[in-house]
Amino acid sequence: MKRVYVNEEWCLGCHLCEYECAFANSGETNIVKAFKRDRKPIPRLHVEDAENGIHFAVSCRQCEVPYCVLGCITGALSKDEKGIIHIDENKCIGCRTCMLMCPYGALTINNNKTVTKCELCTNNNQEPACVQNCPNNAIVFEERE
Amino acid sequence: MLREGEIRIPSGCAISGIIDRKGRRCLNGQKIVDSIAIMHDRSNGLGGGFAGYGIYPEFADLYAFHIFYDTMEAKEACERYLDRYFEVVSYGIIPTKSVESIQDSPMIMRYFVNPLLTKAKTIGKVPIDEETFVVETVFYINSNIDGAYIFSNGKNMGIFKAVGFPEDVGEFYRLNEYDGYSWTAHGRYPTNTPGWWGGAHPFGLLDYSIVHNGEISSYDANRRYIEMFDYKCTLLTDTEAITYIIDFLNRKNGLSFEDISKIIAAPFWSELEHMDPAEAKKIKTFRNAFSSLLITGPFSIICGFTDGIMALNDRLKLRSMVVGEKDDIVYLASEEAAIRAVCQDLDYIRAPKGGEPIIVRVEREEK
Amino acid sequence: MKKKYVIIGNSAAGIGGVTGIRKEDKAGSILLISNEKYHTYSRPLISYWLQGKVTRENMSYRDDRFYEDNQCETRLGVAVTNIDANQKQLILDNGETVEYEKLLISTGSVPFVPPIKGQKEAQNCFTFTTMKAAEGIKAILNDQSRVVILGAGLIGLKAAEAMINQCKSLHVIDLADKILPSILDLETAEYVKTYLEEKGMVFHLQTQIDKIEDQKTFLSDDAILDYDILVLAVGTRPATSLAEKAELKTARGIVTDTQQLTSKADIYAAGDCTMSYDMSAEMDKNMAILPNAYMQGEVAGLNMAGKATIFEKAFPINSLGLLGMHIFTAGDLNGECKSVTDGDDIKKFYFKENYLKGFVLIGDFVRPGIYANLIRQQTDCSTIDMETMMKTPQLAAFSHNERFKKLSAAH
Amino acid sequence: MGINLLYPKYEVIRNFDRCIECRVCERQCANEVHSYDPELKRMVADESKCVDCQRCVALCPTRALKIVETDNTFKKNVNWKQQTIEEVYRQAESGGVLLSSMGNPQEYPVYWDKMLINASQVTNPSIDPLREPMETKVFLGKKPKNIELDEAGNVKTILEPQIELELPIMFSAMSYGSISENAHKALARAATKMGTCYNTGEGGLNKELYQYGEHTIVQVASGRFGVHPDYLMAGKAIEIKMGQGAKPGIGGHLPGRKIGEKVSQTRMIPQGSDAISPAPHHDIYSIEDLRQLIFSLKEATNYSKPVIVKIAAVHNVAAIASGIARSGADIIAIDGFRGGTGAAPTRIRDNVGIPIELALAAVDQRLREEKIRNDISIVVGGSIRSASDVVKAIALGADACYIGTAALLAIGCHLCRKCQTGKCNWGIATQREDLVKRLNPDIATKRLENLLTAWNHEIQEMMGGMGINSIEALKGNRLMLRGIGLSAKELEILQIKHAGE
Repeated sequence: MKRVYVNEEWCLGCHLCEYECAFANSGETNIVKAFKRDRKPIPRLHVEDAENGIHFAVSCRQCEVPYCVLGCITGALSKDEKGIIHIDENKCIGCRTCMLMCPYGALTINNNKTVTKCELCTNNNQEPACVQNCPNNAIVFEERE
Repeated sequence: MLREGEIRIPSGCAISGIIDRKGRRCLNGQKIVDSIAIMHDRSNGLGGGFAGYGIYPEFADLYAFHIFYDTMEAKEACERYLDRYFEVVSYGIIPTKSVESIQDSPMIMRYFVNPLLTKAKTIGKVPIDEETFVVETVFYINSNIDGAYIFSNGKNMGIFKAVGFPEDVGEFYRLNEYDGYSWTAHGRYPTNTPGWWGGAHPFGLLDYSIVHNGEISSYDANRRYIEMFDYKCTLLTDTEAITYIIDFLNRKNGLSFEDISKIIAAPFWSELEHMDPAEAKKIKTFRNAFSSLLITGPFSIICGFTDGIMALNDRLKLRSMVVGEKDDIVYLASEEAAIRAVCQDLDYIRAPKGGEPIIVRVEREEK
Repeated sequence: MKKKYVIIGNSAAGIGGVTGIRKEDKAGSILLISNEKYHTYSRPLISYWLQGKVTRENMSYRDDRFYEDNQCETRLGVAVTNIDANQKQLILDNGETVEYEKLLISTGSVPFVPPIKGQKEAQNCFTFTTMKAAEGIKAILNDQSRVVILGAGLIGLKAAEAMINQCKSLHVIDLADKILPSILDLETAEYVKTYLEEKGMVFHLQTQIDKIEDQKTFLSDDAILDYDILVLAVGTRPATSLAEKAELKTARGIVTDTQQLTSKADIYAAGDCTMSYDMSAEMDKNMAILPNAYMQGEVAGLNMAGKATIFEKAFPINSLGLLGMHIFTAGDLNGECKSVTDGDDIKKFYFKENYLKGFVLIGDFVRPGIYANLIRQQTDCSTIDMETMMKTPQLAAFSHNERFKKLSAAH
Repeated sequence: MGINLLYPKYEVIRNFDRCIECRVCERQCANEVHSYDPELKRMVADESKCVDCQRCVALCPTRALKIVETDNTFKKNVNWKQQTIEEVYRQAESGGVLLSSMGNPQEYPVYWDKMLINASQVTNPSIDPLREPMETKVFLGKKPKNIELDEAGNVKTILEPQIELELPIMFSAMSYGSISENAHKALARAATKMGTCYNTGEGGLNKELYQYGEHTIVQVASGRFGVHPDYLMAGKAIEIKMGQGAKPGIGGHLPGRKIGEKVSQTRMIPQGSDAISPAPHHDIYSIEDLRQLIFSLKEATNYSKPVIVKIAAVHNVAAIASGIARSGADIIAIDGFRGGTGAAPTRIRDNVGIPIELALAAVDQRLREEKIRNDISIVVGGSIRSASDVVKAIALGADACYIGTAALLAIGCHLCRKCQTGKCNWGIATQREDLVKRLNPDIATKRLENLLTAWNHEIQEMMGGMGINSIEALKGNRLMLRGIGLSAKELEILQIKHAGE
């Protein structure tokens, strides 16, 4: 399936992806408005900045064997036929078991205390915002074999 | 009003040509006149002309100079020059007939001459071949003797041209009194007025004569290139430039007319892929070495030369031209009508492809 | 009646079983039998329900169409009384007999009820592992309730959390010297205890109930506590009675191989009723933890449907929220301990040689799964920058190649 | 030292209604202009460091930023312009030669903009490039006097080595060191994809890039950096750099801090040591010396590579070109005074040399008059800014053009003209790893390909309009040009008629 992959070599650590992701999933139509809210929208991916100029973005890998889904105690997490892992906010109780299960640390707690994660922007029907807005092709959305 | 040489004048035209494959002097001048006449509307009365080959059998080995004189001074100066470097075997006024539509005729003389190379040598032009000497004489007279203009200088051939419609020009020069084995004709449609007699076509150099219809977009690229080889483009006309290019490639570089057509109307690069490698290499080399001799823009030309004729279209065929044949006589013209006018029952008639040369060479039967 | 697959139990492991089977075999008939009458629900959610954090609807572990979507026939509220392994058939308490080709036992666990004098006769005395129990409590719970809970383990404390703000008083009694004995060490247990005491819980540790008598509990330290609601949450035991009757090998739960196959052909077992190998403690135990239950169930299902699959990476893992405090624990808490404290947050890591065996995190941490994965993968910690890793969970601590495998290689 | 008399040249205008404190500007500014003030809880800027490279503006996700030139002015004085005064201040402070980079920004006439192109009407047809072939292939190199054929009519003549280009545009010399490895990679890949050449400049050639050799012109300059047999053999052609339009008569100087491990290997000089290219080649003090170098290079490559001689356009460029044409060179590259550079003394850049348009016109005409135009091809550079500049250059007589600045613009350069600082925020003119990685060669390559593709389309459109369907028919075709607002003298030099004539 098409997944988000990281080209660490080209990541500048500008963190634009985080802001564009948070905006894309904020439901707002204007990025400024989205971030001028009392509670800033939470990004679904996370850029790590390490020593000697290493940067890279981490988002859900949409695992074949998704420990988060297996471990979810409420059934809020599920994998659709395309292989994309979704979370149902209404069922999530924020117990964070999934966060403890995920090898990548790709799940985060949203402002509403439920868990949120990358759903490849299928929820706001577009090509993943992080990929679209990466200035240096450090994040790509493609089929890899 | 600026005349040719002082300004570049685009013009449309009619062209026509006839040749007998057997080289028999069976073609009367009237035939070519009738052919070009039918294309009256392709010219506007500002220039018409003809070239006939095999018309001077009695002086076949002498250069026939046709010269316009504006003044007596010009005539004297020119003849003085000729007397100095040539043996003038025969000369006289070219017989004409007054035609109402042809006005302001200059003095039109004809000289059959033999270059005196010994003399030439003495003036330091060593070593030099006869033809080069003749060419340089023509350039010298045309650019240095004001009012004198040599418009024909080949052997056993002659160019006849004037300001007027071609059919009138033919009548004016009484072409029905000449017979030859090959003729070309031109009717001119310059976009300015009035044409100048010297500016009419065909344009000749030695026994090459060119009639051309079109306006080539590569003109200045071609001109500035050819001028590096001692050609002086004094008229700024396409025809002049094309004539020099052909002289340069054929006489100076010894390339065949087939090869010349591959240079001035070169095949597209994309066509090379489908060619046999040797041929492709040849064309690639030509296009590289003679890149500035590629002629672009619309043209259809008929080039007359001793014992032959070549007709060629630009590679996109942006100008009309058809070829037909009947009993060893080949007809070429801008329009089919011009051929039908002089020959109804053709063996075939067709329109050559762009860049496809039609080359006819005379093969005489042994007597 | 004859079914290709029969599953006993309707919780995580059972549902895992159905999913596992259907991954391989879209057609084969499935029958799921449960002695509870409800649509599958998430047991851990009963405390949230009691607390009023979730509605009954939201408790369902899978959506309403789950059984239909998976063409899974159900017998809910029906108990299996006997397994005839030789005839390959089951006898149900409604008299029905069911033949099976493959059987999955996922009966889960049963609350352990200690032998206490007067317990049998005691009123308003509950366990806390089923919806039924939770409903019983909710029926009588009010702001005047005096609540006594026996057991300071996961179940006891989740029950306590659920009730603390809905009752008058709440006492927690445990024989052990610390709360959450199975997942915390003394220090962290103290820390959590203090926090919970601040929230109003009263703890009686190293204490037990000697006897219960007309809504009073008599403690071993001679204290007497009146109660309106008494919850016995001293722990659970694997529900192995059926298995034992069928003469399946059992120890601390039903014994299975790594493919969840029991000692008898075509009978599989998964979840809280089984004994499984804790890779972190490197020993067999009964790990009554939902994620494991589900994973074992799915593995069992796959094997039943003919796809050889192995489950081995089991280790205890708990994400526990108590009144706003977050506790992540995983693995085994023996071995060399390195701790990192940062403000109120506590991190404790337990190593054997270069291998992380377990940890306790107390605080609102992000990305704890990166640590858990070190246990799961048995990563040699000398190959990564463990110092920074312990400060903050991060992939940057791995080598470039490792990171490439994780984030950039075909996945 | 006392008062700083220099007021910051630019102002950072931040729209706080739009700023979301994402701090991208801060992370992306190598000049450390932006920073976040936790007490004010907002972004602040140190404008004295701003070079107006526009990186922050380009990356700001809310378009909250713009950089404007300060309107703080000194008292008006036509003679003593503000810049002039500031330069005096700067020199009074530093005691040094003023340095600048990229091309001459001063107000000299741009002759490209004073020439108009012809189109066909009525008397001959324009040609639609979408329907008809429109050829832009060119060959650079010596042309034979004539072509000999054997009896079979096949070609006997063996041509001198040629560079075959699919379009008349090449990337001009930019050394690895002055620009980044990624910039070089992109140029090499794009040149290969588009069937043209790029030029190593005098920085030598990184082994990784040998694979693009067929599309590489290797340069030999006065410093001889990175020159060895493999290097000479690796390229399609060899360019001897005698001069550069941005700094005629001046050598080059790559500061030691830009000589990292890879650069030092490629240049074959110690890490951290300044790379100094002398003003002249110390083995070329005359035209006959040049001839010797040309032939030793031809010898070294057994006459398999055309040799280019690159000179700056200076006053008697025509005579110099004629000399070069007779020196055995196959191609002459002329660099106009607007040509770019990684660093040049400001006074030189702004006052030395002549416009490429006039130099080209003079050289082409002179070589034709001397009948040696076919002995050498002409490549011109020094601010070719667009497809129409290319068309005009070819019509004036060039065989092909070099583009440098335009290529850099295509990959993000904003002409802030601070290359010499080595802190290029666009990852082009820098060797700092964190900055170099900002230029992803995959993106840059595509952008360069797009630029050449677009220009070639435009060239074809203009050719079609003129009724020309092959670029060679445009070469030296000055009738296709007319001057506008030019003096009789300028027209005479350009050898074109004035519009309306």
